[in-house]
Amino acid sequence: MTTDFEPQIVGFLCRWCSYPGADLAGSSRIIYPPSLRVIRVPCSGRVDPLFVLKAFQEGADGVMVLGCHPGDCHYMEGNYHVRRRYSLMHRLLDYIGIEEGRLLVDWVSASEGRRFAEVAREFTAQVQALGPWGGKRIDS
Amino acid sequence: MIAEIRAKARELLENGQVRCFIGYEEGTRGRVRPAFVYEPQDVDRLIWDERCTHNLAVYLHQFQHPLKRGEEPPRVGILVKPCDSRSLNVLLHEKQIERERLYVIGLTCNGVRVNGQPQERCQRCSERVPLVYNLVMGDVPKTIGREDYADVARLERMSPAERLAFWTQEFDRCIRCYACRQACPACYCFECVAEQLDPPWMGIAMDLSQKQFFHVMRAYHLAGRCSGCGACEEACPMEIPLSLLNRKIAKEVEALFEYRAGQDVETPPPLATFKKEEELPL
Amino acid sequence: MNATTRESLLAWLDGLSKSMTLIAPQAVEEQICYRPIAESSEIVLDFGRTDLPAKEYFLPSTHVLFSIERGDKGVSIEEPSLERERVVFGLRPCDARALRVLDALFLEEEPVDPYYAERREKTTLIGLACREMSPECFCTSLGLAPDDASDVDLMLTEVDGGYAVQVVTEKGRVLLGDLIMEEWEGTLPQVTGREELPILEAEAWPQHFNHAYWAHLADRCLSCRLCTYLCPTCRCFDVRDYETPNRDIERVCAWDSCLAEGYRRIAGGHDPRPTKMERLRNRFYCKFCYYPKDFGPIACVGCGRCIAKCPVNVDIAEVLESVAAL
Amino acid sequence: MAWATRKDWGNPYRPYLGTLVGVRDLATDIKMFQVELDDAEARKDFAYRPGQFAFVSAFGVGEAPFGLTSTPLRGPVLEFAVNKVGTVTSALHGLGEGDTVGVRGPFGNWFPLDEMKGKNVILLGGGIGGAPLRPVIHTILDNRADYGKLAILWAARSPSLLVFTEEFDDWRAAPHTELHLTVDRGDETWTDNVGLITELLDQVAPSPENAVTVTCGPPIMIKFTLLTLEKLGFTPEQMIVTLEAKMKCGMGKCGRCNLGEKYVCTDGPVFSYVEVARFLESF
Repeated sequence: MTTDFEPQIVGFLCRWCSYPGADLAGSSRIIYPPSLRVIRVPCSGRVDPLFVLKAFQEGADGVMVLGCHPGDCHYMEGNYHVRRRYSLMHRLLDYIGIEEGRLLVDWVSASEGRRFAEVAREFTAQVQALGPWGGKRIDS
Repeated sequence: MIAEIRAKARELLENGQVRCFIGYEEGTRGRVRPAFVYEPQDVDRLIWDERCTHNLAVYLHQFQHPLKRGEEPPRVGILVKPCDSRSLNVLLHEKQIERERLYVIGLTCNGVRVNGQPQERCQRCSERVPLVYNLVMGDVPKTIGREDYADVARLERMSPAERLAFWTQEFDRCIRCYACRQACPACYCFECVAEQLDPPWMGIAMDLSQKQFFHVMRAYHLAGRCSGCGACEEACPMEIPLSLLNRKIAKEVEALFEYRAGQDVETPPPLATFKKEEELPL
Repeated sequence: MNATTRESLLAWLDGLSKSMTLIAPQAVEEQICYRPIAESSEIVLDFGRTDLPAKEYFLPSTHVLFSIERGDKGVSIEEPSLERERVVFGLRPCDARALRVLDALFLEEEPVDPYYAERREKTTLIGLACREMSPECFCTSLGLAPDDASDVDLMLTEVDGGYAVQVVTEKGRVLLGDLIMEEWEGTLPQVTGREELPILEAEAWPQHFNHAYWAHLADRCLSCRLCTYLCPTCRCFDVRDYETPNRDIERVCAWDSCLAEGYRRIAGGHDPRPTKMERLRNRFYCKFCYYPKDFGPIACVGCGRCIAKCPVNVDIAEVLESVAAL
Repeated sequence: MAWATRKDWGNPYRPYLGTLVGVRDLATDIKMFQVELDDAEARKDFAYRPGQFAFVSAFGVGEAPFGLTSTPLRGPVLEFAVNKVGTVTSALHGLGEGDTVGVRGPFGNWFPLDEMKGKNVILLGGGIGGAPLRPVIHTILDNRADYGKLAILWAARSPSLLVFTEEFDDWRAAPHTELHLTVDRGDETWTDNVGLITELLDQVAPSPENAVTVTCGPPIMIKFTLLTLEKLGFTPEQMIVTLEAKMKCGMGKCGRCNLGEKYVCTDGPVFSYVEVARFLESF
């Protein structure tokens, strides 16, 4: 695949765990690809699957929804709902042609700076392999 | 069967148990259409045969408000086939309608026909007796269908690029007339995402990405709520295979959460609840 | 009169599509719609009536009124324009008359709509007479005929061995160019009409405005937009701005429907037509009472598309008969 | 067409570009926008009369119709009173002086100021409904001798929603001019009338003798005001109203603002009660 393709990835990061995790990765100078556009949300449970669909429609090549590990949610059950919503949304998106590899839902705690960079790097490579999606492409 | 339906409807209207009886009547050009009978002497307009495909539960929303100001919301009689009864269960489960204001006549069903063609969804249908009713009519059909989601599987076997091409071509034909949404009993939002200005989810343009967003959004919003009644597909003027979308959701909801829409009014809906220890493929 | 064969007709159309955008009926899944054509083999010649009217090419479902560039020297407005001339082939007389109905509002009423005017002016219409009336058609009740050639530039009528060609306007004659034709003496086939529907004239409609019939009719209406989007003479539109990916702004004009819930709701919530009965009634009054009073022609051409596709059988022919009998 | 004050339309969907030369608060959630059209030619073309309206564009969101609250003879600056209720109005409220807006028009017919000459004029403004009446007041004050007594009845839901409060003193000071204020709900500083405009109308009880009334406000207010005027002996010819409706073009094309076969944008927005009574639909 063209390696010079710089994927645009939208990341919904929950402010209690994955956002501080990303901060930690930054402050401890861990390198991870710049393809991520971060949107801070109060909880991964706040991420309406329509946000993901809208992100793809507006031209994202990949979307990440990162929350606290199940059981650690600051609001107790946000990520439990995320599991249900996105296990379903994943299959629906794949069914209409947005490949499964373009959506990642994962858990990163505030102390896992290294793991965040790892997740970001892996997912960027995965999206890079899939090539550009660019929602508007569906129009051309 | 039609004689008993008419007799019961006349009785309900005469003793004032219902203000209006919703059924089917002969339309023009050999077509059948929903009928609204307010007077006992008009019950003879009611008919019942294989052409009665419409899901009448969609009309219950308009009877939630009093017909005249100051009156009680009207009590209504309604005919339901098994798939319509599932829609009714969804509406009852979501507290949209009070059960005691409905007199439900359930009709066993051997499958309906559109323009004389038997419907695939009926050949696959395993519930031939309605799930909710005050009174049930008709003998239980022997032939029971089996749900195998073959049509959905055919699409799943395609590659993502092929599926994208398939849906792009289908959504391209959509003219955003919203007949699918308006015919669907589960779509009763006061202001649909498609028309919301704040946040502006969608624009007014008739371009492909807007139409794709609308149909995928609507399919997702039917998770655990679509009773598979086929009203959307039969209303679509552009003959877009919408049930392929909704049945994929129904199949996944059943596989992931063992939940089928409209079975009862107690089991918590799949996306409104969770099990802490459940493992779900993300 | 002259006639041409099917082969030379298609060859001629291929020639046209080199310099103009050729729009003709094409099979799309199981439906027939007017679509831009790459080569004439894609054109469908034997069909009853297209599923969608040709309205899309004169009042597009979406078009940009202008775009606003916010440069450093402030704001500038750019208006788009049609690059290529176009030819619409296979237009049925009812769709052609529908354009004449829309002309009464968009061209003959001040101010002229420049977008519609440009599309009308840069398009040549080639009609194709109907062989017989589809079940839902009632164009003869509107003073139209299945072989009426008055609203097109060129009229083709299927005859044995090919198509009779009638030149109707100068614009059509110019387009003929090198179409191979030869003399043809035969008489055009007669299309059997249908007994006419009783249509009240505009002044007689107001008296039935508050009749209970409308509430009875609207009970089953789903309040969707299907009949207005399929209708060749419905012309309501919505206008809004949207930002393009490169941060310019486009003022987009798109179809709208008077049946849509909230069509008349103003910010703050007041809605003069809150119920679907009022909205459905307005559709029939607009066509048979308001439009004729305000702009002249009846805004219906009897194409029957709304009859064929309404999910709950709100049948305009039945409505006309019922209203006439009120 | 009644509104043919402008001859050459060119592209009637294309707004003139204008710059906001003044933005100030009139009342809670209501701002006064003063727009000067950039192009001199446009300023000349934009000859309007009191009662007409124009579409103001908040580029990026859309455009919406607003009654012109400025008076043509008092200068080239166009003034609009904008109540923040929807997407376009909220976008406008986000703009400041120096920003660019679009103005399209003028549309609609206008107040029959010539026929009103020599008569007593009664103006009934409900909330922001006072905006289209302001140019009538200014025209009368500028040509005071041409008109009889002027009674201004100004109402609002609460004192903070009364518009043009800073001009009340000029209006009171003008010869043969009375200003009556009322609010649905007063507050601790409010000393004037409390109650609906219809109650104020009964109290003021202007004489229908050689008089004409102009009413503008929320639809419910117009309906009841007209009933009260009828009770006070005013004939339909003496009752002028200016209506609002959802509009998308302003020139009868988009099919959006019809009341029966009348279009609010081209046959109105100014109607006499004679016409309103014959509308098939209520506004």
